[in-house]
Amino acid sequence: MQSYLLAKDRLDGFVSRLADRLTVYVPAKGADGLWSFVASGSAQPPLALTPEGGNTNMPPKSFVFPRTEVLMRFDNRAGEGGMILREEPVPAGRAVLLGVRPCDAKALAVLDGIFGRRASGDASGEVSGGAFGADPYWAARREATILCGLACNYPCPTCFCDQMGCGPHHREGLDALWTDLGESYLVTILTERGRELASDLAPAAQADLNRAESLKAEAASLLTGKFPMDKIAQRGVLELCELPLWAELAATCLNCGACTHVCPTCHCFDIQDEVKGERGRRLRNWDTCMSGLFTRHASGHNPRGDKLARVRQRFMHKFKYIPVKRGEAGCVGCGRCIKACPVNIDVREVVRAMNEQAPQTPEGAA
Amino acid sequence: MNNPYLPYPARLTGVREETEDKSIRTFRLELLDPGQAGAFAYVPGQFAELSLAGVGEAPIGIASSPTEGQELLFSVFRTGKVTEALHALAPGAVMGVRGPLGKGFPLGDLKGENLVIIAGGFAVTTLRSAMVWLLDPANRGDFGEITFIYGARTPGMLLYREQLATWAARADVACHVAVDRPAPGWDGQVGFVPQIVAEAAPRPENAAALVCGPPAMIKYTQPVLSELGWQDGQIFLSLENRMKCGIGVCGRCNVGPYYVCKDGPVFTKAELDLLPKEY
Amino acid sequence: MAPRYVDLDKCIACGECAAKCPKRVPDPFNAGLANRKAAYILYGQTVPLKYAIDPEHCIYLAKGKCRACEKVCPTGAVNLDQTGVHRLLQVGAIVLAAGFKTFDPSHLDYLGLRRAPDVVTSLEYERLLSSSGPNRGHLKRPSDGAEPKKVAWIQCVGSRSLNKCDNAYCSGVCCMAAVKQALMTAEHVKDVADRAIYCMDMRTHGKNFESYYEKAQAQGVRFLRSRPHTLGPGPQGKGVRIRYASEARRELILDFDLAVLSVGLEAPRHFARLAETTGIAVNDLRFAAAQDLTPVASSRPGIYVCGCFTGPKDIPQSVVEASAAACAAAGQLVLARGAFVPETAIRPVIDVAGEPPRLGVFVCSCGANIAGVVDVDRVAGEAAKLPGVAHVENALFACSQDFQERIALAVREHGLNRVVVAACTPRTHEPLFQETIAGAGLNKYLFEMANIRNQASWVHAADPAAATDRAVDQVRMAAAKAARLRPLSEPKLSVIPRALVVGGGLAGMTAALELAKQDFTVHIVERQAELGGNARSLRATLGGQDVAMHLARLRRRVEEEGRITVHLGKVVAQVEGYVGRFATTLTAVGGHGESEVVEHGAAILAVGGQEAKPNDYGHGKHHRVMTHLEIDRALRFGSLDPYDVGSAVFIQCVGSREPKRPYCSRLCCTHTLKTVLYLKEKNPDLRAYVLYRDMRPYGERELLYQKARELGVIFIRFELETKPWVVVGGDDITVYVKDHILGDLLELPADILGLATGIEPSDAADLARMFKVPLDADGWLVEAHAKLRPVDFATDGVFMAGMAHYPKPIEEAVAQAQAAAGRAGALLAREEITLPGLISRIDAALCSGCGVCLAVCPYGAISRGEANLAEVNEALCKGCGLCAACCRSGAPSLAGFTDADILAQVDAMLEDHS
Amino acid sequence: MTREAFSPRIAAFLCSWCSYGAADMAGVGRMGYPADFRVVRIPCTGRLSPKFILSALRQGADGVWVSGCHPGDCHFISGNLMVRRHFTLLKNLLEYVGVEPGRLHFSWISSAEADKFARVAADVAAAVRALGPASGALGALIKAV
Amino acid sequence: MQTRIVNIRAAAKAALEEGLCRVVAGYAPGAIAMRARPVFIDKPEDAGKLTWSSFCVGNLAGLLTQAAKQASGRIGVVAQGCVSRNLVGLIGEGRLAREDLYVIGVPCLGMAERRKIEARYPGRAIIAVEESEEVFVVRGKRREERMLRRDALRDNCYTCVQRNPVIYDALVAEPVPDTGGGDIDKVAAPWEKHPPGERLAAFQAAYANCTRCHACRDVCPLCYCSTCFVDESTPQWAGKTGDFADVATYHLLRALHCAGRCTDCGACESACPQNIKVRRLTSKLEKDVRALYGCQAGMALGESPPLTVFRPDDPQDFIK
Repeated sequence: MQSYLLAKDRLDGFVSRLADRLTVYVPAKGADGLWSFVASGSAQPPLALTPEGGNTNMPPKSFVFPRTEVLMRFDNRAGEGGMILREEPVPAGRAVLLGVRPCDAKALAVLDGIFGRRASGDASGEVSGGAFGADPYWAARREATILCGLACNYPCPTCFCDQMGCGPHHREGLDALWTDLGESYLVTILTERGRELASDLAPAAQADLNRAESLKAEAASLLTGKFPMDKIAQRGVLELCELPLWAELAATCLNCGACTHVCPTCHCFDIQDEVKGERGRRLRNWDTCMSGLFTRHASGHNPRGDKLARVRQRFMHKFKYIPVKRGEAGCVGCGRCIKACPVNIDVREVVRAMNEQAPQTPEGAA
Repeated sequence: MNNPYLPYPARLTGVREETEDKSIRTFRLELLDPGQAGAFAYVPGQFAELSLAGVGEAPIGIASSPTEGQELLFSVFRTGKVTEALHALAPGAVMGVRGPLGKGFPLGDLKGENLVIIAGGFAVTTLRSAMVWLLDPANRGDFGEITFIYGARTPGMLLYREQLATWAARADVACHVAVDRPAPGWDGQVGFVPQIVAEAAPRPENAAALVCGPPAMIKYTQPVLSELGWQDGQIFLSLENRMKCGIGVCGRCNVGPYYVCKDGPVFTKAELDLLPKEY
Repeated sequence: MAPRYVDLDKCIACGECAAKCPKRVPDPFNAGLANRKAAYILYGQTVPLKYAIDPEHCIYLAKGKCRACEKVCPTGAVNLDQTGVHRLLQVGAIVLAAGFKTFDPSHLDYLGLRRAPDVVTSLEYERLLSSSGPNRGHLKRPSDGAEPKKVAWIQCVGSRSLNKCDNAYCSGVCCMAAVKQALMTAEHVKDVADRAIYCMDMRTHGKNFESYYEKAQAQGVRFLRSRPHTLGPGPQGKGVRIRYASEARRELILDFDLAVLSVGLEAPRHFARLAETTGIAVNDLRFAAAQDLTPVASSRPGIYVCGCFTGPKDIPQSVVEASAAACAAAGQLVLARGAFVPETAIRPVIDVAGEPPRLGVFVCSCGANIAGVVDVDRVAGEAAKLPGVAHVENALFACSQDFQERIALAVREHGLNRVVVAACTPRTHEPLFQETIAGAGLNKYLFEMANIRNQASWVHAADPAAATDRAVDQVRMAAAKAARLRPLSEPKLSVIPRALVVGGGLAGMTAALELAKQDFTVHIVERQAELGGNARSLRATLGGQDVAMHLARLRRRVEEEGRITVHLGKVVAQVEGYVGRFATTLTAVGGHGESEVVEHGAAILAVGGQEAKPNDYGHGKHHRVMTHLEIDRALRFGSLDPYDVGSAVFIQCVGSREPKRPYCSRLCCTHTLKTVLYLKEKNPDLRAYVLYRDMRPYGERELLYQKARELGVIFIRFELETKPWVVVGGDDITVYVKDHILGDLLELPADILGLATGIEPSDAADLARMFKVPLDADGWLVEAHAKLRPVDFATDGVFMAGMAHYPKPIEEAVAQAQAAAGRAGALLAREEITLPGLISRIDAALCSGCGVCLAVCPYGAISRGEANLAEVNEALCKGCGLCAACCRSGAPSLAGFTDADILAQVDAMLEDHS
Repeated sequence: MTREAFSPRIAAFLCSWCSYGAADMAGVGRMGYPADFRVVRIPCTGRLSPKFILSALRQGADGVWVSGCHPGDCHFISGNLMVRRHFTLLKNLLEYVGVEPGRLHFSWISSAEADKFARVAADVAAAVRALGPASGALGALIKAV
Repeated sequence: MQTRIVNIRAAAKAALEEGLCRVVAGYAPGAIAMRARPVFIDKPEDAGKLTWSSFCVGNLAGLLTQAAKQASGRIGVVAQGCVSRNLVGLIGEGRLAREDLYVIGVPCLGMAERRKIEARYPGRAIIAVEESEEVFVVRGKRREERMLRRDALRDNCYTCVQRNPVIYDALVAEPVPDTGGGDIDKVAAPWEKHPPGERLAAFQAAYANCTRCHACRDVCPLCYCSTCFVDESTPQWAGKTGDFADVATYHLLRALHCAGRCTDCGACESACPQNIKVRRLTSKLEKDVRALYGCQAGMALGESPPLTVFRPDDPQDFIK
């Protein structure tokens, strides 16, 4: 593992040199006051990789898993009763995201497992998935996107990454981790393709490394209020499903998609055809388990027909089902959903209750 | 790399009206690419996404058996946009098939056992596949007694009537086909599936049951089987969640820790009993 | 019957005959202002839309040469050898509705009709304004084609004058016609400079007429109280110069760009012969004679008369009388009812449920009408490529009889379950093709038309390629919709052959008796303790018939009629059900006592109105300040003796035509005239004054006005701003009024002061709500259409009669009662009614019960049902689709025009457009 | 596409009782007007939810024309009056977000006014032609597939 | 503010004790600063959980219809001016019944826009915000700042026309001046000032970040359709994508569906995780409704929504 140093006043130059080779996205503040990743050319210099409020408003998930993605195109006009299907090529250009927070990188690593890319982050690694192999669209975009992380020195009140097997200086899923040392960034290379970004940087000194270590410890110490989650693993699916908590949440949950849309690990999608005349396309769109339509059958039958089942699904999926399947939670503790929820449902409280809440007392019991 | 979202083009070689209410049609499909047709290896109980460009996809259980050759059979109940469009297709039309998907009945693991196949209404489709596979000379010897119990509302609502007749004529199948409401000319059994199961009283020893049918049938058949001494691990059921991607990613068919499309659709009753009733 | 020279069964109204006909003829429909051909249709919306040959002008029929029309007719419909036929019809009753003609003022030199080109009659002006008229709605004056900016109307041309035209009566309709034309002129002429109406009185006495008159005044239309004495050409022979005397007797001259003579209505000469042939009496005015209390009965039993055949009247009253005459005839024919109703055959029906669409598309060439412009082969070729299309066929004439058989055959041979015909317009031909496919066993709603003639080939002849593109698209749209169509049923509803009449006044009783005559049972519910209503106070009808006697006779007949049940002292408390099947609960006034439920198929609301109580002019302060009814009662019971009256003063429009009660009560002027004449007849020395704003004795009532003036009654006009005032001191009544012409203040001592107070509606708010019928701002019941459906409500099965609709004299109330009975009877005579298939239904799964549909439905057809969700009453729904348009969640769907149906067409029209 | 070669596609929603009849009558009178219209017959303008107008624009219609009975003459009493408010708000809203006023047209044309029909049709076509294809200025609102 | 909290608790407690209602819908303190969360209280002893702050920016009227459906009995609800107007609207639309409501009315001082406060202190975590009638006290890790209420109000609250509840059974503070003071007609439709050719770009820019999470719809008390048009698949009015054509269709049609019914409560803007000014469309429509038909939603019981009625002389200049 090698580390380099980049003085902050040289950041703009570094980025613009990088931008000669590939598209660079950096966090920037928009007219609406929100931070988001924008192409470096359209960001106002001097660049500042640290968004106010700790992180970008939306996770960088959409760079790998866009809101709307074409899977194929078809043309029914050609040929007798024929159907021409054309696989949609994934855009080829490579990009680097500069300033990705460790939680968001970890989220992509979690999704790698679900979409079928090997979680190690090594691009040359094998892929695994269903009988058909990995999701080719995910894989291709993931392949083309280099992630340079920016360690969190000042976690927010809504952050609980340490709770979720992550942390302010966590490295999983990243190709390089940058640490803000005040006047300069410490650039720690984590993968081969991370290395090519640092070719013209000066190596870091041990003092810098030490400084980063102490910042890491300091950041970790700022995250307080860790809570136990062990019982969730021990409790059965049905026991968890029957906790009184879900009815409490369902009373005020709006079943909107705010939490799932801002979530770096939510990945459910819908496949839809769009057609005009004989031509059309098949695409996938972000979907949300909060929507009643998500599971509704054409017949009208709905396996999760009420709010309770739907609000429960989101938390059970993240904190029970994915852990059962993959050995890690489907949440990275970024805290976005806490801020986004219009009725202020706090995922931490939910998880705590999943862990601690006593089962529903049967009707009539004391 | 193989793109799992891209359907195989297939030609519709036959369409058959199955029921008197015209709600179910059986489609016979032939994959256009011989290579893909050869690679389409499936077992009874698996499903495929039938894909109509511009309309969408519908997950449908495969009704044919791999022992029948490369043509695929799908019996489709008309209930939504895609199935409606499917029903409007005439032989010769070209459409898409994506599959085989999911895990079928674990017939390989059940060799040497007696099998009871219980079907209600139009859920008989994948059980047809299982029956044809089991009765194939290559496989029949691997299994013990085979009991086939199938009920529908009326005689006109029974699927695969010719096939049922050949099964009934065989000595190596105990065939019980019944209807809830008889019609003139019906000389078979009358009664609901749970009743017929109770009358047939299949023995649980060294046996497995494959059960597909409407929720009410499943609900009332289970106590009958329990009464007869069947264990939940011996009973195999097939779920019908709204499967979209078919490869365990999109999340719609998630029930408990399972993705029905990938981990199912066939589950034992024992497995299902540990899940919320979100199917 | 005169020959038409065109076979009605063969004519497809393609218009080729007219196009080729070499003979141009002045078009009478356009008042001779434009030409048509000798082969012609009367006007564009003629029903049936079939051509005819005018034998007076046809070159062949006149000179024996030509036959061009016969040669070009693509269907062989022209038959110039047709001859007239005599037919003998045996009938049980006759209705004469021979109409009127307009007065021809061309012989009245002073009106300048032939001397000044820019003087036109009101009928000619009507055509000039019409978008289907000679100038296609561009207003041009005849002299030079310039747009007139200053237009004058001269009222009472051919009316209210014995000297000039022998028509002493008022034609009743011309004032409103002039106001309408004045308002419409501004719609045609952007910078209109002057609109002046020369009138004696403005007679806007109909329902909602007064507000229209006010609107005209507000828009600056001038109303000049004068009858011009000379109209002549303006400078350079253009425009019109009008000489007239002002109200203050000053001679004035005004120039206009155009002048319109508001010509009156009169009986044509041939009425005399018709009357003679039919053996009915005519009156002094040369119209058919009828009595006030039997307004549609001619002098000969079994022959009924209606409309302007009995005297000038407006559209609503004509329509009322038409229904009344039908009612009277129906009463006479009751024993033969149903005798000629044809049996309908039962047809086999193909069940298409669950079938994927199999469309047949039939592309019509309409001879050369379509194929001459549109490439019909391309249309057919493109149609064949459309999804679901199983069969495509071209037709020379899709509407021909043999092609109907082709369609039926194709349905059978190709197993078609939807049919699209690309041809002319569904407005005329949809029923034919629907009948064809129904004959072939398909539900008639599995049909759709693409209009590629009227809306493609005929209008895009200049660009055949574009016309073809449009035709291809319209067919694609029709096919997209057709593929979605579902069979629809037309539910049948059995009818309870019983009527409920609410209100036991003259109108209510008359209606009930008419229905009883037609053998229906009737329940009358009357709030008061006895029958009779306002008529109990009235003395005599316009024509002098004794009201009291008539009333007594009516009451006796009602009481003796076994089919009529009378509920006195009762009111309607609740109404359930709908057309054909109402269940109405009656309770005693005040709600106490037992209630009773009457089941009935129709209801007639005849709850009347009453004389308004005046609160000024000293009423209540002096016993001789009296309303009309008070005077009538006093005269009847002898408490007022005309010989004791030296001076009688009447004030008109008491409380009427004022902001609080803005309408004209229609009958008070006549009532005053009748009273004053009665007084004058009894006591010729009596001095009588009538203070008025406009005297409105319309129609033959004008004769009373004339007679009153002859007898020396003094009429003094006042304006709303200068109303008279009354001083009551001791025994004396003194009326002060400012003479409008002289400007002097007149002091009129009065022994009696008659106040014409107008009529107010009964409070019908609850009743209207229960029967789901509307009330207007003044409290009158609102008819389904002011002109064409004057006794119907928009709500089926409910009708109105009498003064609850609007103030009216007895003869009109009787006619309206008969009309309502006629309309109700036509409904009750049916064992069942067939409801239309194209109605709305609510998908309960989508409905959230917000109530928008309930609020917007014009028919009150939607109510809250189970779980508070919306429910459509199919008996009330008319299929407008407002509910579907206004619902946010798409719960209502209008069969044949569902969201998906319309969207399918939108998508289809744009699918190849980027 | 050049302005000259541009033949717009205009969705015309015509009330069956009046304007559709006027269109038929325009045919009877052989009154020519541009062939840019594709007519959807509706039972009443009251049936026409703003959704259809938006849908037409979404699908790339260059213009939309809605025509019904004159106020007071609605076959269904008040369908046109009730829906008039919807049309008003829709038209204002669409203009507010940048849809040119010339794309959207409303008229009251009775079945007797064939001439008015032809005249308004010509006006509507001219207005839409002057604006050019909707795929130009309004491309963002058009659903691309 | 403290008076309001105390009185809300007291009113709720009394109502529950006296059986005036079965449950009270109100707000509890949020889990983090500048948030409040809706809560249903059904025991008098829990009334102390209720609170009130300028961050109660949702709209309880919407949650209420769901609660009203689930159980019988009277429901209490804490409502300021706009929310009470929504209650009136929902009563008119048959979603609620006046007799089934116990309205604890709150004269409103205007609600806070947390993003304006955050923007004032960029890069600094805000731990808590306390408030008085005039001032917000913003507490960070190390320091405390004061910000005037009038600088931190939500946009809609500046131009509020009804700050006091229009219906209530108990009032928890003295009525306040009835309007927010601004002129809504001046700011309701900002794009009207743009030349026509630039409006579409403004529209596009405003909604560019919409991900179609539909929070604006789901928080809106007017949006209670069992299936929203945007989720309808047959027929499909809007695609499911994030393409602007679909985003635009969603927002335009939703706004039209709210026309004449919207009380400008601002919940949609507060709920949007992308800070989209969702009111751009709805407030334009309400402006037109006011100007053309003289209506404002929910001001009095028994009024017909303007799109369910008409006047014969309604403006129609645009109709040929």
